[in-house]
Amino acid sequence: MLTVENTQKWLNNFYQKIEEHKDYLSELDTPIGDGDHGNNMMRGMVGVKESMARLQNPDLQALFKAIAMGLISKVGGASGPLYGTAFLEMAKKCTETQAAADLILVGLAGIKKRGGATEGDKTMVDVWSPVAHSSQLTTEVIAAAVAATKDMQAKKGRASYLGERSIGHLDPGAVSSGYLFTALIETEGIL
Amino acid sequence: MLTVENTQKWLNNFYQKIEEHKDYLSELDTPIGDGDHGNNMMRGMVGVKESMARLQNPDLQALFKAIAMGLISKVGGASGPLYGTAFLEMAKKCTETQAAADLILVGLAGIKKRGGATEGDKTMVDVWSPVAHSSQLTTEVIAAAVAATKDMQAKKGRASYLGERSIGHLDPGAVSSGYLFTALIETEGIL
Amino acid sequence: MKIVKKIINEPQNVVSEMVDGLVRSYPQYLEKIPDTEAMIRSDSASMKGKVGIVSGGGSGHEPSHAGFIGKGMLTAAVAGQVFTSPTPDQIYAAIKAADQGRGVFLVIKNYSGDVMNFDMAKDLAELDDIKVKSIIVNDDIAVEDSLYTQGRRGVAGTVLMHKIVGAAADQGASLAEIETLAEKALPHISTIAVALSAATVPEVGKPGFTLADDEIEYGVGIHSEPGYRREKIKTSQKLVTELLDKLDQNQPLQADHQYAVLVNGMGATPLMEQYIFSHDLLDQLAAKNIKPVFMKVGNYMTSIEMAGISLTLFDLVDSEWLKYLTYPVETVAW
Amino acid sequence: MKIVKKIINEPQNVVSEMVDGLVRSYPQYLEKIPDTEAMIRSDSASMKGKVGIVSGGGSGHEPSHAGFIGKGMLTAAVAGQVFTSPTPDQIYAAIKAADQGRGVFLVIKNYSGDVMNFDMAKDLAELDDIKVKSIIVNDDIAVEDSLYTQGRRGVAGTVLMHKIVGAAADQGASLAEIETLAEKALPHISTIAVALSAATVPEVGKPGFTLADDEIEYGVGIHSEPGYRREKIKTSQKLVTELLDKLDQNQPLQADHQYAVLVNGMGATPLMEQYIFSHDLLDQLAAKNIKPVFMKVGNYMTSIEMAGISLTLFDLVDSEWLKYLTYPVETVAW
Ligand SMILES: Nc1ncnc2c1ncn2[C@@H]1O[C@H](COP(=O)(O)OP(=O)(O)O)[C@@H](O)[C@H]1O
Ligand SMILES: Nc1ncnc2c1ncn2[C@@H]1O[C@H](COP(=O)(O)OP(=O)(O)O)[C@@H](O)[C@H]1O
Ligand SMILES: [Mg+2]
Ligand SMILES: [Mg+2]
Ligand SMILES: [Mg+2]
Ligand SMILES: [Mg+2]
Repeated sequence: MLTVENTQKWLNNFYQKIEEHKDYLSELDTPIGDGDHGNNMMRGMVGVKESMARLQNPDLQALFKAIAMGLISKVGGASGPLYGTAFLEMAKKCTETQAAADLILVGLAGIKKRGGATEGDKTMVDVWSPVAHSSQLTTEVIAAAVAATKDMQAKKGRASYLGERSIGHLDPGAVSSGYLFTALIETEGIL
Repeated sequence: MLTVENTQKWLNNFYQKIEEHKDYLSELDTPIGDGDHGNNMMRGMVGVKESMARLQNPDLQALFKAIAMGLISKVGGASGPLYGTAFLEMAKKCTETQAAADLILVGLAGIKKRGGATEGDKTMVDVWSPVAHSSQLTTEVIAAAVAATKDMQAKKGRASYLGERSIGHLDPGAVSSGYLFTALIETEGIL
Repeated sequence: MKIVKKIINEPQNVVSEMVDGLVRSYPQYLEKIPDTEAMIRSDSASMKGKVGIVSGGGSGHEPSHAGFIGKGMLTAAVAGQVFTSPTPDQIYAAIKAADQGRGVFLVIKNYSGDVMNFDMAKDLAELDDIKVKSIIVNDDIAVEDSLYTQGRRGVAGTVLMHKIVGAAADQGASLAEIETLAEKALPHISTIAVALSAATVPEVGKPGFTLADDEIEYGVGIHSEPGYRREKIKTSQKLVTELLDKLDQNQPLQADHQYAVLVNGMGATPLMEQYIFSHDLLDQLAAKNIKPVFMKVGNYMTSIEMAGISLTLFDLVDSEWLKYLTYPVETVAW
Repeated sequence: MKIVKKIINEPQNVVSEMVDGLVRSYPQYLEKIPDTEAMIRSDSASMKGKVGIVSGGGSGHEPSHAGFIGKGMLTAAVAGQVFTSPTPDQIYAAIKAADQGRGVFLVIKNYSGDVMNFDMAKDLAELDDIKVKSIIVNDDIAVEDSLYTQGRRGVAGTVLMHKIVGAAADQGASLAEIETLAEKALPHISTIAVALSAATVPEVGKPGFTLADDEIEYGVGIHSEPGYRREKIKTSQKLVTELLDKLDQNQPLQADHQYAVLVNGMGATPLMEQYIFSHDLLDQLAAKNIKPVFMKVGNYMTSIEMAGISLTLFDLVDSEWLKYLTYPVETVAW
């Protein structure tokens, strides 16, 4: 069950993972993208932190909205509107249900609508979708989903320009999404 | 005594020396100039060759004029108008005297007038002048004149921008002038 | 991290300092929209009653896009981080400032980031009852077009799109007319590029790819996206042949058509090389009985300090388009 | 020889192919003078009754000088080999073509080659009874000026000289008036540069000098002439401070004076860096209470693909000069 407190912890944990793996994410984005995914996510998470810090006694909806706006107004890259839309959808839904599984599901729907990608297109959807549909979220589920993007051919995003040459590389947005859900698992009391 | 025939031989010999030392001359021009003296002289000597080839039974004046125009219209760098003016002055004088010493002297005067340099300014003048004033032209005279430019500080031409840092380098125009006079010595019947 | 050999201060400040330097150097053309990295024409009086034209995208493509702000071309432009789309709030601010009641037309380059961020901005503007239409420019023929992918990238041809819609807007065209013009022209604008070296994003500090001392790459994008083939460096003549062939395969060149040509330097390629390339291009077009009716050579859509050239052909099937191309403008960079 | 990574054909043909590419790309502005590498305005009718302005010099400085041919600026320009003065016969052809009976004014950069070749051309023209006057631009303050040396070099400030004499000529000024204007303005134009990398002359095939990966050089010329100091790369702010100090030492900056500013990219420096430099420059000038009344930022007097920037200050002690600077022109590159 998501609360204001554990959601903040989750995002702070995600922030740390992004900070730690910033260069790795940009490196992943180099052969099949434009080499900035780590920088984009770092800028976005700094935005999220600032945006969360400005809140005074927020409810869960206000918190999700702040997270979304932090990402949307700081990233710019494809990942910004996508992560941002996911959290916006969670903001809309969280007055109705605070179950992580439900919120991830609406987040996934938002990403798919915003970006037009579907499963197998070698995008972050390929992590969000297995995670949203897993009966129990484990690090193995995440790791398998992330790893599976390696053999896919990209159909959306910059990597799609490469056609078959996109095969053989992990999708950077899938890897960062993996960190998001690992951070979720690591946050006590959410799942 | 200069004749049409030995002047042609002299210039052909000079052409070969320029061709052979083109890269060296440009290298000399690199630390204290703009690295093109070899290329400039090569372009000029190709011009001289073409211009001489167009002549039909020329007299000595026509030949000197053709040499001058070949240099003037092809080089562009400082060396073009300077060598060109020297040969133009020889063209003017050669109806009066065909003695090498006399002609070199009017050539020198032309260079000094065109470029405003005087002895000790670290230019081609520092080879033309000792050569023009030597009682007997030998390879030693030439070599000593060329070598003496090394310790001079440039007062004219691009090298002058360097001030004291121009000291310690041979002057490229002095070196190419050295080839001109070495070619002269090597041409039978002139001196 | 290796020192980046660039004339900059803190890498994270390049965009804000650049925008500031640009607007303060050219106050007669543009000014900053407060609290954004968006810029708008400073001659606001002459914008009255006209459709606003807004473009933008990642920074690093200077003089695009802000260099084309001014009478007859863009009303406003938004500068994202280097090689990164601007964010919806900034684009929205530009749309709002550009709207004069007749609506705003967006010129967007086809990258998923740009498309999504401009889309979100459009949603925001429509909530304010601002009419917004847009064109997604996708002129880069190096990338296979397909319904199942992101499709082609938007590159240098975008500048020609700016020019024609800007001219139409200045002449009083309606939003619908501008949309029709853009949609009609779009399929006739095709671009292909070759790179000799890659760009270094200041915050990244190393080049997007590396080419050997004698290697070039055909079909690269404007963000160091890889191209379709690597080869040993060729003569300008052979580069022109390769790029023209590629354009011809995409859309057969027609001897009886009128073409506009944009030869675009990618940032570090001297004009000397661009003019030599143009010489060879005009020779080879002449051999196909094609004489361009309009031509521009220079740095218009760059990729920071990438060395390379792109070639854009714009098949002027509608004779009005040439008038839009030659319509006078007042900008920093056209 | 190592392969030169440039978009060229045979190195010895770069100038003729470049000139050809330029004139064929922009026939509305310029055309070639037959059998030369000199170019002249193609709108010859509008030149009638005006003093001709002729400039030129070595190639490799594009868009200088031919990019400034056109109404309101140069009448003709002569392109020498790369970094090498044009020859007298070519300059003479340009003078002859530019003369409309009121004489011709030559703008020459202070290099011994240029000075001597233009001088010889002047002699030839005077034999034809063409009145010729000239100015020798020597704006580069990096070089000590002295009666006993060649004196200062002519660099980017030359473009501002082109602009003002071109505007005066277009407004009907006489040869004597133009000469007076040029002579009055000359001492107020000062330039200083910094290089991050050197240029490679195509026929030479290797750079004129080499700087380490983290080294810069102050005071370089536009032909890879060495400068006055090498240092580790600095922030843009510190570069601006160094260059402004140098200009200030040369001619103390006056808070109550009006200045025109030219920030000039040397060829491979992206506009991004030039705008950032301009941002820092305007900050530091503002701190001295100086607000430029005219500013240009871009590649105007380049050194092939050298990376670097030059800064020119033009102290507008005569208020007419600002009018000349803003006078409208029709050229490829202003
Ligand atoms: N249309 C899309 N739908 C879903 N995810 C996408 C889409 N386009 C891109 N992505 C994701 O975004 C990631 C790239 O993000 P980032 O590098 O930050 O943006 P950009 O591609 O604009 O540089 C990709 O790895 C992919 O996971
Ligand atoms: N004013 C001058 N008087 C005499 N000789 C000069 C003068 N200026 C330059 N030179 C000579 O010209 C040489 C350089 O020639 P070159 O490299 O071909 O021309 P540029 O300096 O124009 O590149 C110098 O080494 C010097 O000997
Ligand atoms: Mg990316
Ligand atoms: Mg030289
Ligand atoms: Mg990106
Ligand atoms: Mg030279």
